[in-house]
This record gives sequence, C-alpha cells and structure tokens, in this order.
Amino acid sequence: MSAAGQPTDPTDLTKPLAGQQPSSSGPDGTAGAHGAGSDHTAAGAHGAGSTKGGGGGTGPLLTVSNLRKSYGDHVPLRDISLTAAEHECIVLIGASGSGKSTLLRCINLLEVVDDGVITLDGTDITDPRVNADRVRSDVGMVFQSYNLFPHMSVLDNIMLAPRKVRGVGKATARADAMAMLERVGLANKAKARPDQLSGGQQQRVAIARALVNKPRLMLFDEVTSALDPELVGEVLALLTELKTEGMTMLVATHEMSFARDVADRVLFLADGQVAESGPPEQVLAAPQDPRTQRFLRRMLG
Amino acid sequence: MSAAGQPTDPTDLTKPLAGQQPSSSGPDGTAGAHGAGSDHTAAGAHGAGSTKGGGGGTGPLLTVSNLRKSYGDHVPLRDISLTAAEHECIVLIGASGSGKSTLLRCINLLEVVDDGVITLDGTDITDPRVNADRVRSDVGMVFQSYNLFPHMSVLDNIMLAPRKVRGVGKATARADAMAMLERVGLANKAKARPDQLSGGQQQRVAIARALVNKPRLMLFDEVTSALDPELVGEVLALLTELKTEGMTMLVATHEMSFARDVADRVLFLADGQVAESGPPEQVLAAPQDPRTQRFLRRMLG
Amino acid sequence: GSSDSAGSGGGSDTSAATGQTTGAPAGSDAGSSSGAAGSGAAGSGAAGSGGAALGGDCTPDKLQTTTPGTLTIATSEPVYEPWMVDNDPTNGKGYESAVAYAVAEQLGYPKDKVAWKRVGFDEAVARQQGWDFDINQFSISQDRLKRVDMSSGYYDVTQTVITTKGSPIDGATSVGQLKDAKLGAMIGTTSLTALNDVIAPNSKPSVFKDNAAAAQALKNKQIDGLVVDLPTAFYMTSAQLDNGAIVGQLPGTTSEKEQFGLLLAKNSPITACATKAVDALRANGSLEKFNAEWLSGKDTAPVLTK
Amino acid sequence: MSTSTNDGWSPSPLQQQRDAYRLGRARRSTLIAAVSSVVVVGVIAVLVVNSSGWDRFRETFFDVGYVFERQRDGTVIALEVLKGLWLNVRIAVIAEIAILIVALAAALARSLRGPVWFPLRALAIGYTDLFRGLPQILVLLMFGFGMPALQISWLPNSALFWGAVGLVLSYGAYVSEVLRAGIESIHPSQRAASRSLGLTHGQTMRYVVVPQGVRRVLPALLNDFVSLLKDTGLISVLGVVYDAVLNAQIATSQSYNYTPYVYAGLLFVILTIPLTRVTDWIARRQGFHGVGGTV
Amino acid sequence: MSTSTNDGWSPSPLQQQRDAYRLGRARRSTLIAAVSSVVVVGVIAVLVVNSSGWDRFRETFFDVGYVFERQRDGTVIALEVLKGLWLNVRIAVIAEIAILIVALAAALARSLRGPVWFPLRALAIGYTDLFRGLPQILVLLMFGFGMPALQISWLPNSALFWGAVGLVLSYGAYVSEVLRAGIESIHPSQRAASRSLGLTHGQTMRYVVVPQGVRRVLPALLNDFVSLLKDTGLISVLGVVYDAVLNAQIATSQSYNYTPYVYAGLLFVILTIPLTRVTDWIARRQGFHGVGGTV
Ligand SMILES: Nc1ncnc2c1ncn2[C@@H]1O[C@H](COP(=O)(O)OP(=O)(O)OP(=O)(O)O)[C@@H](O)[C@H]1O
Ligand SMILES: Nc1ncnc2c1ncn2[C@@H]1O[C@H](COP(=O)(O)OP(=O)(O)OP(=O)(O)O)[C@@H](O)[C@H]1O
Ligand SMILES: [Mg+2]
Ligand SMILES: [Mg+2]
Repeated sequence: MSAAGQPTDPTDLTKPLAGQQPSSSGPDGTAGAHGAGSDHTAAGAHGAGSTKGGGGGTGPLLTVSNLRKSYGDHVPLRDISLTAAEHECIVLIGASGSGKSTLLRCINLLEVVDDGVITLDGTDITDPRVNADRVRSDVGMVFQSYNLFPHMSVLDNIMLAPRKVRGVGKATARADAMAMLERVGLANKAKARPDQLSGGQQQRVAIARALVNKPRLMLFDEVTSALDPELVGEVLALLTELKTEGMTMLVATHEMSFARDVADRVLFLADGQVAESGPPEQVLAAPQDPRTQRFLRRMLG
Repeated sequence: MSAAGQPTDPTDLTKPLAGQQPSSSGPDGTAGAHGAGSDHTAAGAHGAGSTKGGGGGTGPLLTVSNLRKSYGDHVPLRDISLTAAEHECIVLIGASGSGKSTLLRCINLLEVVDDGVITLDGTDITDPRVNADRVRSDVGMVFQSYNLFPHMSVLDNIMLAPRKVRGVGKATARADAMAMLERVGLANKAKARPDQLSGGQQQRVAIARALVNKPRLMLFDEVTSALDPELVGEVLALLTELKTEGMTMLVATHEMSFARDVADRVLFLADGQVAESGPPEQVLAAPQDPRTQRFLRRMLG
Repeated sequence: GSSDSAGSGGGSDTSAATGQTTGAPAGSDAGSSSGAAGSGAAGSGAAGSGGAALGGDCTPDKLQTTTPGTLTIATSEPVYEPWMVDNDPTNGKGYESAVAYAVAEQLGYPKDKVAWKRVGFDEAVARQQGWDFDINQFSISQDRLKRVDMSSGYYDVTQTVITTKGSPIDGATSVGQLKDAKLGAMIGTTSLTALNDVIAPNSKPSVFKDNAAAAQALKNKQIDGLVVDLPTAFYMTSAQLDNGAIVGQLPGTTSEKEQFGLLLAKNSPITACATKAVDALRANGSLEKFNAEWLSGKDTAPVLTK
Repeated sequence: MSTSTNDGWSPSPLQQQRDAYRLGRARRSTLIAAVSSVVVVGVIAVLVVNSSGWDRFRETFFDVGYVFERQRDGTVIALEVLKGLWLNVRIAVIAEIAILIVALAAALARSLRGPVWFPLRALAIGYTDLFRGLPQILVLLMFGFGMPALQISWLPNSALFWGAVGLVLSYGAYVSEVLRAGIESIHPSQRAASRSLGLTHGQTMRYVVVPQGVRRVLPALLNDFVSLLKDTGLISVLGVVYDAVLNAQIATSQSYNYTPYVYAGLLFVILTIPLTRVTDWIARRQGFHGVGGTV
Repeated sequence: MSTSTNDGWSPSPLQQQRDAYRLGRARRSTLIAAVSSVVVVGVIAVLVVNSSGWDRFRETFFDVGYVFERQRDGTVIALEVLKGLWLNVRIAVIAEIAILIVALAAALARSLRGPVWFPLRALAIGYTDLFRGLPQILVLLMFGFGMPALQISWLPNSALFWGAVGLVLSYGAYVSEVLRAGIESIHPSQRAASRSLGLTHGQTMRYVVVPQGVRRVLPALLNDFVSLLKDTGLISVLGVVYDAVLNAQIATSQSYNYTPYVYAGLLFVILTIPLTRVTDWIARRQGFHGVGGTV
C-alpha cells in the first residue's frame, strides 16, 4: 500500500502494511532518514489484525516516522516509528518514564515534536500549517486521571466539544451525548457531577466524552492506573468492546493481561525507541530484546 | 496462654493462641459480649506462624475485641475482633471501603472508637485515660500516600520522632536514622528532599521513619497502591524482610501474591466484620464465605 | 527634623509676594494693620454690607462665572466653627459665610444668586474647576500663588497656642517655654509653618488632618499644646475643650503678616474683582463688623515673648 | 453516633463508662476555657470601665443618644451615615464589575506563554506592578486630579468617575493577581483534556480554565470585595462624596464627638460579617475540612 | 533543545523548514503585538501631551525641580519623603512581627476542633470578624484616640504606639485568615502521619503543619506585607507619623504642587516591585508552572 494516505477503499484488506512511506512526509521526503527504529513500524500488524477481527484497513490510519521529542536535555522520544492500520489496536508498554505518555501526547498534538513526521489518514499533522484543533477533534484521548471537567455535569462534559467545536445544535448534542452515556452504561448519571462518580464511572464518562466526537483514532493513556483494583475490569471491558467494534486504538497500559488478550500488536518502548514490536504472543511470551525480558520479568514476577 | 499481656518469655513457643481473653479488657469485663466476630480472632494463627517462621510469641501482642467505629450513619466497622501474636504477620483484605484503613487507624488511635476494646501488650489502649501519644510511638504506621514531611530532608523526617517524642540526643538520633536508612538501602539519600525520590524510595523512607521508633507493632495501609507497578517489588521485598526478622505486622493490601507468600493469616473484611480468616492457603485458595469468593474472583480476574 | 534655621528669610518673601500679586500692596498692608489696630472700634457700623456694589467690570453680566448669572462659592466639607456655623455655609452665620455673601453682594449677586459647592481641600487646589472662588481659611503665600490665584486678605491671622488647664505649658509666657512641649498643628495651614519657624520645638510637631482629631489629642494629653488661628483657638477653648486655655499668640517674625484670602483658579477672570470686593469690605468696615459679630472681636490673647 | 438505632447497636457498659469519663473531661476543659475567656474579657472590661477616663471615653465614643437624636439641622446622624453606607455599597458594586473585567484581561494576558506574547505580557506585568505598588491614595490623586487637569474635552471631568477609575485600576491589579493564581492553579491536565477535544485556546480558557479558576479563588475575591467596600470612602479625597465615613466625619466636626465613627464602623461590620461568613463557607466547601479528624 | 550535540541529533531538513516557518510566524505575531502595544501607548501619550492642560499638568505633577530643590526652610522634599519612606519601612517591619504573632495565635485558635475549644474559637472568630469588617481608619481612630482617652496610667499614651496596635490588630485579622487557609490546606494525612509517630497535637502543629502551611501562603503573606507597608502611612491621621505620604502632603500644602506625591508613589513602586517579583517567584516555584505547556 506504501503511498497511501488519502482515504482509500476501506474494504481493501489485501495490501500489506509494511514499508509505508508517508505521502506527505514533507516537501523533501527526508522524514524517513533516521531509520534506526523503522524496522518496527508495522511488524506483524496485518496478521494480528485478521486474527483478532479488527485491523482490516486499507492503509495505515496513523504513521509515526522518526519522531523525536525532548524536554531540555532530556529526550524521552529519540527515534520512534510506528504505524496503525485502521481498526488496529496497538498496546504500548514500557517502563515508567519510557515515553508512552509523551508519544500519545505528540500524536494528539499536545506537544510540538522536535523532528519526524506523524500522519493521520495521509495528512502530515506535524506540519505547522495544519489546524491542530481540527486534528485533535479527530483523535480522541483518554487520560490516566480522567480529567473530567469538575464544574460541569457529566452530560455537559460530553456535550461541550460537539457544541463548541463542531457547532452541533443543543438538542442534537444532548441526544448524542445521552446515546453515548447509554453506550457506556451511565445514562442514569447524566446529571451527576464528576466527583459524585466512582473512578471507574468517571473513566467511562471520559471515554464517552472522547467517543462522542466520532474520532478516527483513540489514544488511551494508562486509563486504569488510577483505579481501585476492583474497578479496573469495567473500564477494560469497555476498551475491549470498542476494539471489537473496530475502533483504531493506541493503548498505553501496565495491564499485561489486556495486552495479551486484546492487542493486535504490542510495542515495547525503551530508551526513546520502539525496542520490540509484534503480536502479543510474541512480545509478551517470547521477547527478544533483553530490556523487554527484564521489564516483563519485573511486571509479571 | 489466654491471660497473657505482660511481656513474658519470648522463647515460649508452645502455648496455643486460641481463646484469648484480654487481661485488661475493661473494668467490667464486658468487652467480649458482642461475640459475633470473635470466632475469627485467632483461627489458624499458630500453625501459620510456625510454618512461616514468624509468630511465635507468648500471647497476643494485639487484641481487638468487638470493635465498632462509625462516621455518622455510616458504620465501616460494626463488630471486629482479632488478635495478633508477637512476630505474626496478618494481612487484611477486603473490597474498597470495607474498613481496612479505618481498622488500622483505630488501632493506631488515630480514631476514637465507638465501642469495643483494643489491647496492646495487655494494656487497654482504648481507655480514655491512656496517653495516646505514647501508644502511637509504640505502633508504627505506614500509609498508602507515604506522607513524608515534604519540608524536611529525608534524614530530618526520620529524626523528628526520636528527637521530639523520645528526646534522643541529636547525635544518637542521627546515627539511628542513618542506620535505619542503611537498612532500607537509602543511606545515600539522607540529604534529599522527599519529592526528589521515586515513589518506592519515599515509601521505604516512610517505613524507616516508623521503624526508627522501634515499634512493637507495624501497621501497613496499602503501602504499594500508589506505586508504579515496577516499584511495588522493592517495597514488598522490604516488608517480607521485616516479617522474616520477626516484626509483628498488620498489612492491608490488594497484593494477593504478597498475602499468599508472606502472611501468617489472612483476614477478609466485609460488612464491618471479619467475614473470613485463616492461613492464606485456606482463605485465598478455598474461601468459604461467598463474599470472599466473589471478591477474589474479581481481584484475580 | 532639621528644618528650622532658614525660617525668617522665608517669612519676608511671603509677605512681599502677597502684596505684589494681589495688585494692591498699599491697600492690603494698610488694611491688615488697620484691621488689627482698630479692633476696638468693631461694630461701629461704618458700612453694613448692604448695597455697596462695586460696579464697573465687576458686575454679574461682565463676570465670567462658572455658571453665568450665579456666583458659585466653594468651601470644604465639613466646615468648622467659628468660620461657619452648623456646617452650613448658606445660613450666613460665621465669619467666612458672612464674608462670602458680602463679597457676592459687592460683585452684584444677591443672596439667591449665590450657589455653594462643597469641595475638599485637595480638590480645590488641584482641580480648580466648577466654582468661582473658595473660602476656607486659605493662607496667602508666594509658593501657592504659583499654582492658584488669591484675593487680597480678608482676615489677618494670628497664630495662637492653646492647651488644657494644668498642662506643662499652661501659663507659659515665652516662646522659649514651649520648646520642650509636644505641640501639634493642622496640616495645610500655616499654623504648622509658624510652629516650626517661631517655636522650633525640640520634638517634631504632630500634624492633624482635622480639628476634631487635634482637639481629641489635646484632650487625651497626647500633645501639650496646639497651634491654631486665633478664632479657632477661642472656639476650641471655649466650646470644645472642657478646660481649654489659651497660652498666647505667637509673636510674628518682623514683617510677616499672614492673611486668609479667597482662593481662585489660576488666571481666573474674577481674581481682580474679588480683590476689589475684599478691599472694599475692609475699607467700609464690614470685615471688622463680621469679626466682632462672629469672632467676638477679641483678638486679644497675650502675645508670647520671644 | 447520633442514633443507636440503625443497626440496633447500643453502647456497651464499658463504652458508657468511657463516654461518661470523656464527657466529664470535656465539660471540665470547656469550663476552663470558658472561664478563662470570660476572665480575660472581664478583666479588660473592668479595667476600662474603672479607668479615670471612662466617663469621658464613653461620652466621646459611645454617646448613643447623639447618633440617634434629631440634630439642629433636622437630620439624624444614624440615618445620614446609613445613607452614606448605601452609597459605598453602590460604588463598590459598580466598581467591582469593572474591576473583574480589567483584572481578567490582565490575568489572561499574563497567563499567555511563549515569546510571541511578550509585548502583551509586558504591558500586563507593568500594569499590575505599578498599581499594586502605589499607595491607593496616590492613585486616586493622580487620576482624580491629573486626568481632569489635562482638559481633554471628550473625557469626563467628574471626581466620582475618576475616583472610581482609580479604584478600579488599583484593585484591578490586585484582583488580576488573584485571578491569575486561580487560573494557574488549574492543573495543566484540564487544559490538555480540553485541547484534546479540539477546543481552541480561547474556548479552553472560556469554558474550562477560567470558570474553575474563578471558583477556586472565590474566597479571595470576596475578601477583596470587602476591602473595596471599605475603600470606596477614599474617593472623598477627590471631591465630596457623602459616604458613610464622611458623614460620620461631618457629624464629628460639629461636636468633636467620635460616636458617629464608631457607629459607622459598626455598620460596616454588620455588612461585612455575612460576607466573610459566605467566604468562609465557600472556602470550607472547597478545601479540606480543616486539619480536623479526631486527632 | 539548546544543543543538538548530546546524542548527536541535528534537525532534519524538513524540521529545519518547519522551524523556519514557525520562526517567521512567531516573528510576525510578536511584531504585530509589539506594534499594536506601542501604538496604543503612543496614542495615549500623544493625546496627553497635546492636551490643552498638559503644561499645567506637567507643572503640577511632574515639577522635578521642586522636589529636588532646597526649600526655603533648608529642606529638600526628595530627602524628606525618602526619610518618611524609611519610617514606613521600619514601622511595617516591626508591625509585621507583631502581626504574625497575633495572626498565628488567632489562626491556631480557630483551627481547634471540637466543642471543648468553643470559647477560644469564639474569641478568635469574634476578633477576626470585627477587625476584618472595620475600615482601617476607624480602627486607628478608635485605638489612637480611644485608648489614651481612658487615661489608664500604666498604658502608653503615644499615638504612634496605639496606631501601630490598631494596624497590628487590623492586619492580624487578615493575616490570621491567610495563615488559617495555609494551615487548613495541609492535608490531614500529614497530621495523621505526625500523630502516628507519637508527636502531640502541639508538636504536630509546630513541626509539621504550620511550617508547611506558612510556606504555602508565603506569597499571600508577602502581598499583605506590601499592603501593610503602604498602609503604615495611615497612622498619620493620629498626628504623629512623618511618613512618606505625609511629608509629600506637607510639601504639597505649602505650594499646591503635587509632584511630591508622584515622587512618593515612585519610591513606593521602586520598593514594592522587587517584593512582588519575589512573591511571584515563590508562587511559581510552589504551584504549577502556569497553565503552560505547549498547547
Ligand atoms: N513537560 C515535561 N517537562 C519535562 N519533562 C517531561 C515532561 N513531560 C514528561 N517528561 C519526562 O519525560 C519522560 C517520559 O515521560 P512519560 O510520561 O512520557 O513516560 P511514561 O512512559 O508515560 O511513564 P509512566 O508509565 O510513568 O506514565 C519522563 O522522564 C518525564 O519525566
Ligand atoms: N473521616 C471519614 N468520615 C466519613 N467517612 C469515612 C471517613 N473515613 C473513611 N470513611 C468511610 O468509611 C468507609 C471505610 O473506609 P476505609 O478507608 O477504611 O476503607 P478501605 O477498606 O481502606 O478501602 P480502600 O481499599 O479503598 O482503601 C468508606 O466508606 C469511607 O468512605
Ligand atoms: Mg504515562
Ligand atoms: Mg484504605
């Protein structure tokens, strides 16, 4: 599929995903020049996609090429490349501080990258001329700390973006929001304030708030880390459901069982790079990279 | 051993622990009257103690009899009874809100109980005439959120109680504190501020701060819940070590593997009572109470 | 505190300038001396204030007043006895109220063509708008005349020291006996200047923002004495202090003759007429009459020796 | 606690003994505290009342009759001061609205990040620094006398107007710092969440950050409003504004009796106490419930 | 960012293009902001300078010569005002110490929980409510003239002393609320941790809660100190304090020239700006780094 990018026939499941070259990677086509990480970008994606019933897109919905992001002297992302095909669920794992959150924030344009290219549906969204607000409304993101707006009711939280960003009428926005609340099983909490909900319920509202924008891509950043152990299940179940319905997802998590059961592909981040990538059964059960091995030993041990 | 309480020969490992009657349970001896929970108090403790090499005390160091604690209409602890022999490690499990923290806070006299008796070393510490500050300095408590004093260096955190409560001289206090930091592997962080440490390191300092008072009893309240998954190990290792050295411990935790590997006895709290109690192999592997079964199913997933 | 030494030179400057700027040096000086000397003749009824309008350029149709046809007179809020009575300038009671109406009459404004406006001290000197002249015990000085206009003086000020009976300075007869006293004066008045120049006390004087505060400090014995103008001295010691006592008048420095004048906006078109009106009132004995009626005419406190 | 009914629990005899013991101790402590408070207050009162100056003091500061009598000019001081207070309130309310607008603008300008906004930020910083540093009275004098002195024809001339402007700019600088603190206390994650939904910077400020920030500093804002209310009286240096304090001063000037001041003070306290209670209540609802707990 | 050396990275050509594009945009935005700021300020300046009253305004408010000339009485106004400011500073520093003591006592009393402490708490509440509600000037008059009026022989009589007491009590009420907010913002878990180590209530307050609480409200305390500094001049209503503003006022009353006020204002600003900078710096170090980040 290589030079995909423009929306192409979504039924075309045959093209291999490997070797993509982002069509709008930049005026001079040099985006792929720092190739250290590019061998990880699509390994195993196709296979995983078909076995798990998801990821059957035509080309990568998302490509990240040679991404670099630093804070001062500290470079959490040195050279990251990856692709996500439509309907694919990619799980990011890695030690604390390995840059999972940073990567997701870069994809959502919450950070200005130092170098490299991110394309969404073929468009270079790291181009400074791109309207970042438009891009963000196409990408849903859910945070570890829910980040619901505490001064608004649950319903208003969900209606805010449709009303203000997409200019949807009040009645429609309300109907959409209620439908979405129904979807996450919290229709009866519409009028509640976020702080009247349990952590698990809050996180489900946060997911509903992101979904109501009908995003092409969902980013989940350790969405269960702040939850009481008993409440983790309800949120992971919702994620699993989304995956089943074909949502394209990037999930940073420490929940190895989720990675094992739901991911199409698992990427292990270390030293600012994708140190290992592949279907969960390979990365989690038979890791190649010694850093992955050490990490998994600590996590599962 | 029943009416123990006074420090007796620590080498006496033969006396059974069951059927204790706290020697100083109250002027009128009615403390044991609401017996609903008392059948759990010492079940299996002796056996567990001997197999795990800990709990071989002469009598219960701690007894809790028919403890009740309410907040307004809400009664998290309805009728709790338990005993902990010296060197015993008891793990408290239970759903969120089941009152584990409340129980530990009651034992540390951070809450005034509504009814019931707690004895430490035979003394009724719920007696209002007791000097609560003295009791607290004999009982160490470590919290989920570390609660280090952020305006003091690590060393000053540890030296505070010896200096101000026990009136230890500065040089001695410093030496003790340094020894304790050595003990938890953080001697090189003595001058650091708490916020310069990782969560795991902070928690180890908190443990050192409690241990430097040479407490008879240590209370641990979900000391790993706030930690990044990778840092949980270092703290649990420290707890295990303490147990091995014979510290008497009450540990509230969601870490089932710790309960399984280290506990002499596991107590399951539900509906304000000790719903089930026994050695871990029994409570965790073959729970009797349907509530325990449900809880464990959710937790172990 | 270091400000005493150069005082006397300053004093003479002031009076010279006063004369020049009012444009009526002779009248002003002569008037003041006659006013002081002739107090015994007060009430001889020379003029009454009635009827004697100036005419000429000083008539309502020629004067460019703020509100044409009306003379707007400003004074502060509150005003104190004996200069005005009951905090009401319109009742014609009190020396300044009487003078103001008499000046208006000289300019051809009957009582019902006089409007009063209450303005603060700072407002009067800083804004200089919205009224034609302000009467509020403004002392004439050269420094002030750089910023404002003033008429010739309508009252000759004598600074007087008052105290309470039994205080350390009760019964003092010379300025020297006041040097160690704790003294006070009102800010914005020349009493403060006089206090510093003439007495040059050893401790810095207290400075008050209104008469009530000064009186209170005196009652509380927080100060031993207060320097005020003579009429105020009489009013305070008789009406407001239970056991007030006048110590005596401060001796003037050589040619220093302090006067109150009407305050006008800088370059006001009315200044010349106002001066003429005041001079006329002095000439026809009205000022003396008012003095006798409202200030008891008793400017007769003993003068302290130097 | 209140009921022993819900779950049929009733205190054991031991607990009853403890409760009785605690009650006794508590009563004794309360008694001690109460007695010592009363003693302290009482001793002061006795000292004051038996002082040689008490009669004169009472006449000067607590001459109730004077305040409520009809004066010679037909007015009643109590009423005049009350009318003045109503003026203070009206000025304060109108000024507060302007203050909030000015302050929010300055706070938003100062919250901008990045070198692009340097000029705006510099303006806002200059404004807040200058007006926080200047004594209020000087600001009032500068505006109240300075602006009209310029005689710019289309600018208003009124002392009240310029006095209000002076107050607004002074308080605006303070309040902008309060608002800025509120805005900056909102965790950046709220902003990230809003931006990630596609809201622009402006929308994020408008709908997410500012509403929360304002709520968080509401107690401080209310405190500043109380101060403003008390400071509206300062305008009378610019022109005669018959506020409560000036009316009290007028009454005092006639009699050298300070009771009108005391009365004005009382009115202010009566007005501000409910405001401070509301403030406290809001603060409590937002923060922790004190260092409380039972230890 | 600063170096591309550490790990041998240097921007790709694409990135260089982006950086150049962004730099261009940023430059343009800054230029627009700068130009518009300059234009606004410039227009105001031109309007003022060309107004018909400008010359008189300048003479009245910006007569630099007048402030620095030796006056007839041998003084130089600039020096007198400066001396006055030094007095403001000394009074403020001494008063601040007393304020902190009073305020801490009131804050600790109000932070006590439980019915036992009701009397103490009631005293503290009464105190703060009363003194926060009263206009400062009334408090000064009441203390400055009221207490000496009692003529209690062993009490000092000095207006300066009682004025300072009035300021201390007024500010003490405010500052106690600030301290209380600080103390109550310390999470109860800190208290629990301290008590569980065996420290008494008093020790916990002394070593754990108060130090953290004070630190947390340091910016607010510094702000209040700046206000105090400016308000020390109020004592001059009692007649005794030759502070900067009074010295300016005396000079102005001699000449009706307002430049001394402007000069005094300038001195205050010069003094307070560093203080507010320190305040900001502390606030920033403690809180979030603004709503910042890159979005
Ligand atoms: N705004 C920032 N300024 C400076 N450094 C930052 C910033 N955000 C993140 N970092 C640093 O970047 C590194 C990567 O952080 P990131 O949050 O992406 O890691 P992570 O993989 O999400 O870790 P975790 O599992 O703990 O969430 C960390 O060392 C972090 O301290
Ligand atoms: N100070 C308090 N006031 C009122 N209710 C309280 C208070 N402290 C705890 N509770 C309530 O008591 C119940 C027991 O709380 P506790 O913290 O002991 O549970 P837990 O077993 O420790 O739960 P978790 O696993 O979440 O820590 C909860 O419902 C809680 O809301
Ligand atoms: Mg993260
Ligand atoms: Mg808990």
